[in-house]
Amino acid sequence: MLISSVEELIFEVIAIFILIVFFDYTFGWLERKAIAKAQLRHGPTYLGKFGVLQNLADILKLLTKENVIPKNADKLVFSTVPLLLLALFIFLVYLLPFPNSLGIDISIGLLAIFVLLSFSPLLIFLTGAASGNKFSLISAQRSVIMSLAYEVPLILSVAAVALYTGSFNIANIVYSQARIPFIVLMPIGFFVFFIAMLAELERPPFDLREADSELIAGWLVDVGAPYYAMALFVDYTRMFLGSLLISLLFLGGWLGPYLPGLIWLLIKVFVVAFVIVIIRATTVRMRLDRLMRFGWFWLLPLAVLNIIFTFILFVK
Amino acid sequence: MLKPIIETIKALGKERFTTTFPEEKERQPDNYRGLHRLDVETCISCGACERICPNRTITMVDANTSKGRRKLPQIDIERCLFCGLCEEVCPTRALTLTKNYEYTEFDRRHFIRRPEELR
Amino acid sequence: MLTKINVGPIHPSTHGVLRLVVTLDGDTIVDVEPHIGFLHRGVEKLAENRMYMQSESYMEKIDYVAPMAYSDLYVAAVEEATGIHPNERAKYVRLILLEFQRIASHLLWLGTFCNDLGLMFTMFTWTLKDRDLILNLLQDVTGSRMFYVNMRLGGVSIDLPPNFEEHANKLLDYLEKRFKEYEAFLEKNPVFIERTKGVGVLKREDAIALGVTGPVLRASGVNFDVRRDYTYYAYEKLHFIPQIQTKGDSFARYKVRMQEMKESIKLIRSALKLIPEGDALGMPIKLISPPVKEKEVIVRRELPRGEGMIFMVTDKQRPYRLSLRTPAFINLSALKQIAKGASYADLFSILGSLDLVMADVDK
Amino acid sequence: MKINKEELIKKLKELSSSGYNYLVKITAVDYIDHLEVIYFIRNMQNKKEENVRLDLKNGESLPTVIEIYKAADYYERELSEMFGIAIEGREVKRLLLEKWDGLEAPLRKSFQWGSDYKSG
Repeated sequence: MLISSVEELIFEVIAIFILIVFFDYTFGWLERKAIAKAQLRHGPTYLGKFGVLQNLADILKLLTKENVIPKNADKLVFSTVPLLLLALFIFLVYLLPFPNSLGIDISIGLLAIFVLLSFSPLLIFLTGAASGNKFSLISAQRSVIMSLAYEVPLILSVAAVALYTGSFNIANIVYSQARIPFIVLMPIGFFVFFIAMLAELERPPFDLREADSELIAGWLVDVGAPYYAMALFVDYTRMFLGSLLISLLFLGGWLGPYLPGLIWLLIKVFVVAFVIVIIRATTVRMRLDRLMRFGWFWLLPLAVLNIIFTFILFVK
Repeated sequence: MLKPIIETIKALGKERFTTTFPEEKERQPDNYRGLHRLDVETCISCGACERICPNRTITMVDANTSKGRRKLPQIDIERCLFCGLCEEVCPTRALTLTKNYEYTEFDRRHFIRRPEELR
Repeated sequence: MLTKINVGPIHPSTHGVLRLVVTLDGDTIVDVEPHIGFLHRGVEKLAENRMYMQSESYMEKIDYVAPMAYSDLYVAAVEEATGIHPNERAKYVRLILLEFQRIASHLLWLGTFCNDLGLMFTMFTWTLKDRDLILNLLQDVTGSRMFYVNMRLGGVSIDLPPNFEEHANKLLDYLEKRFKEYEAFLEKNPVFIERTKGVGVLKREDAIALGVTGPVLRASGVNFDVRRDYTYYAYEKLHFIPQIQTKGDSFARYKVRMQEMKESIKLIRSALKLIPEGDALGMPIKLISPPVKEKEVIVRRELPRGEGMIFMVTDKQRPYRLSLRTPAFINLSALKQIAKGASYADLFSILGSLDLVMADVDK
Repeated sequence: MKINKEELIKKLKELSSSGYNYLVKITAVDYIDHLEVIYFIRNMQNKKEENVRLDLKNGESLPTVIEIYKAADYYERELSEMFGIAIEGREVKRLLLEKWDGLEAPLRKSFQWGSDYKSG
């Protein structure tokens, strides 16, 4: 759905940005509430009904604080790269198609997204290394090493989807799931993609970069309060991107009976996000060398197997 | 991996154990050891509580009562361990520990409670 | 190239104020140097300047996770010195309360251990809830949630309330059910298994040479438990069995504590059946300490963290010298040996499995 | 058993080779005119315990037993810090209270503390 006029472009930009903010805010609140419920706690209760406004208060608090840049840090890199990271993830959401011909749907969307997505570990590496803190440095190193473990299986599992559809256009991929979603057709591929996506999203059990019990906050140890608020925004936007990708590529996107497309999409996105939150509340953190072993000895063979199956069963 | 996730989902339906503090309060037994209470009438000014206190929480100070001027215990709550030895050693049970445990103040000087304030 | 990292004194996984200077080669630990003493209060010196029964409250603060175990250790030393021994019922009452305290302490350990491994507080709040129920029970008996000060010479300050047995049995049933859930939650989780199995192995000979105690020692396959080998109270009558694991890794240390909690439940159950009727009240606090008969006293107790020992040289009203062997202190000294060669992430698995309470280390 | 300072290493070696392989604690008592150092050691096979005592004049140093018992490491550090006993044969880093140099060892009876608190 190519853009024909300036008004349409502005509408698109604003609409999708509203969508991002809507997801980020509701997800931020839901995650707090869901984890609190799983931990037999109350979670936020005071501000607004069921504490809905708590996150807003937190963001305002963080934004009004002074932005501290440590003495040892490389000031230029340290203060610009996190912004680039945010821009990257927001831009990536714009590359996805939405129902009602929202979104810039280019013909090589899938390719573009995964090429750009592989920049994020590098940006995290830069922030961590530039902050001049040893914990951040370890986190930065972990970030790069981790990306070696999950990046290849991630792309291979997506390759099977592209192979089946014969197109890199995500809208096409969604429409080819009209009868059966890909989760049923290639469960192995879904499994690999989901696990690799967890690592990409820095969610437990793969939150090695943030690793609060080991590295305190990993690459975010030294960032000031406004940047931390921004890092939260990055985290949630990344979450939105991840759950969107999972629902678009494997769960049939906005296709579904009775309800309008956008509602279906949001339902699927929130279900995926909820599952990820439950996993967060359940499991302990993996170790780096184990993740490496897991990535290369389990995920990679599974992804290759998935491609072979897809090729034999559906493409031929 | 599935079983732990089932346990987490089961926990979603369980009852919460935290309380929203100012509205709900924890249940306390009758022998709870909270802040001190002094019965000025029965206190015989023997000073046993001052001598038994391991942390010098209690000092005997002059105070005006209906029976005239005499020595009564003054308590520095900042130093108190709430061990209950003073209550146990008191021969007339004049000094007791109550169920009240909320004692925030804006000024730390207010933590020194005069005998008249110990109700 | 070697990197030095300063872990602590303010760090999420050091449980208080422990500072570790870690030397790393890549991701491998070359050396760990603990710096302690941030919480040193000089309890030994304080006790020298207070009457015998005044110090009990200070002793509890040595280990704020299992305070009653320490007040029992101290009061037992004074009892040994003065020759006022508890009667049969008091022994059972103390045993029941102490075993409840042990479960509470191990539960808190389980929660923090999972936090160290990177679980976002789920296990922590679950175990905290169960610990809360135990604390409520102990509060009903003693009148305080944390620092009980309920041990007196020859007994306890307040006897068990009339409905105690019913409450305790209900709580034990609940806990037994919960332990099954915990085991399903953790042992069925492949990530947990891989983070603990084979991590931080302490061999039997090393464990003895380094002098570690308690669950850490038993996880390395040494069959030693003060409750059996220097038996006290009614442990002999209740057929107490020490829990042994042979692997000596973090998982074995987890397993030993898990089994110990179950063993404690068994002990309390049978103690509640055998407890004699009568009066368990001890000597009330007086301004003058009872006369001391012994010149020197050595008392050992199995605390939740390991073997605690008091060596006391007595004087008339107050101890001349009180020497404490705190278990976490000596377990910490083994950290250097265990952590050498492990990866940085495993340092916290090891540190967590040692069950350190910094107040206990620093005295 | 009471022994001389010179016999300590020999005696402990003898005991440790005869099965007393577990060091429970090293502690000291300040008797003002002299110090008594006590080694609590245990046989892990039959759970028997032995304590080896020796008297130490004020200012006298103590030989290290770290070759015989690895566990002695922390206890010796504690002794040297809390009682001011110098340990021969090893460098003792300050362990508990790292900035107390120059002051009297805190567990000696001559240690003056801030207040004149006396109970009872």
